[in-house]
Amino acid sequence: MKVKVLYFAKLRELFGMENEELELPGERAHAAAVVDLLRKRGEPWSKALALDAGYRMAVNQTLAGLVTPVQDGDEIAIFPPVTGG
Amino acid sequence: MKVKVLYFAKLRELFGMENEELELPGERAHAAAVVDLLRKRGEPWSKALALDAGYRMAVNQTLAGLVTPVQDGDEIAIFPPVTGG
Amino acid sequence: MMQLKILVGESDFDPGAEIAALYTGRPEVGAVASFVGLVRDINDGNSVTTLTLEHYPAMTEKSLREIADEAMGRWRLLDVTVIHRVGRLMPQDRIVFVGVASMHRGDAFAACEFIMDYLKTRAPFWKKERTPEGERWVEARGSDDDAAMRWEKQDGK
Amino acid sequence: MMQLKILVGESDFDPGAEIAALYTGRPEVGAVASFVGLVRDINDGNSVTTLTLEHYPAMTEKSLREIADEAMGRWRLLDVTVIHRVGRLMPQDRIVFVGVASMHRGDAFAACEFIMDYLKTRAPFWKKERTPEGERWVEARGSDDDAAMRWEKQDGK
Repeated sequence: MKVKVLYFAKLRELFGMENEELELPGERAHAAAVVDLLRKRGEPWSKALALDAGYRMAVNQTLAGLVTPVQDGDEIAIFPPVTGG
Repeated sequence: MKVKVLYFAKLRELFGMENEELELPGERAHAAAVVDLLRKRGEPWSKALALDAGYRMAVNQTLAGLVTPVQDGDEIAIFPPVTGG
Repeated sequence: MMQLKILVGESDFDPGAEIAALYTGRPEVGAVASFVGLVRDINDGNSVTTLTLEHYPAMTEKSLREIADEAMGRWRLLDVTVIHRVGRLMPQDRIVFVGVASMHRGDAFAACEFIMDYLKTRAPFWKKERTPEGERWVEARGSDDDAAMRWEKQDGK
Repeated sequence: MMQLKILVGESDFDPGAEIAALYTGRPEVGAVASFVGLVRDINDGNSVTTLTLEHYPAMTEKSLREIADEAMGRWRLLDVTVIHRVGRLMPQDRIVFVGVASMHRGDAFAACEFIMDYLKTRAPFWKKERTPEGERWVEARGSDDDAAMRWEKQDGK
């Protein structure tokens, strides 16, 4: 399955990209699988996406957690805590 | 001692006056003494100023209770619960 | 510098202009919470054609000032405006404006609601409605007492 | 009829006009609570020269709509407007407007503050400040999480 991953704000700058396509094994997974794959790249991914790093996620434009299901074609966004308003 | 008593809203209409001067014995009293004097007039005063009638008072333009001290020259207002805003 | 503006009278007011006055030229203001109260055409099931607001002139501004001062003591505020109209009003007319400027929104929201809750239960205004069935004095609501009471409980904070 | 207006973009807005739109021609509206958020010239001790707001366009309006819908489910509201600017702003510029019209003030105040608290913790906006020392991303505040959390406790009411 393929998913699109988007990065915003500090993470967009840190990773040096706005978005990318990721290939994951199988037809269904949890959002955690996306994060695991990114962490395996090492720094800066491993640190910025560590369990205690405080990043946030959305799946298909809705706030999500590590156990949120993802499937082929989904849009996954990874970003720091929001600071609007 | 003399005090000025003001009435507002429903009580102004019920008593048929906006204000009056009252003569009280002594130099100092509690606001209760003013109410007692008015109640002795009978209806409609006795009913409108009964203990459970829910009227409000101010002494010299500050919300007051029955034990608030009053003295010569004070302005005492008696009115229904407020309904502004 | 803390500011305070209190107005009581028959004149209408412009909520947008009042809000702008709370922050224009003051770059330390990050938050403005405000409230506009309006005459409704229906109250307690009866249609309202006019609303007359009576007040106790010698006490009204004093009481609003005390309420605003109390708010300024409880929260970190930069500016407060309270405007209350009196006299004869029609449905859709503006009655009351409360605006509060602060650095952060929490203070602005709390103070704005506090001022309205206290104004509703402590400021000497009385409403008389004209309906097709005649005139009647508006009765005070227990819910307004409850709203004001919430702030008493927080005195110890 | 319940109404809802959500705007996200670079354009400025007029708080007075937005407030008027919430009650003009709607005689059932008795209360309008509103909030204006502004760029301050000092944040966490540093002077701010410009503020850039990034957002997640595909999600932003959707998220604001969900927050407003949630408010409309919790309180009796007649109209809600939420406006949030993005792009480059200067101190004193308006950032955000939330306005809520209701029959009574309690609903309007609660919903307005709820929407701001949820917007602050759930809507995908990020602020970057330019200061004399350089650029920095604004850090989220724990106090904003606490403010949003208050509303969770009330779910059972």
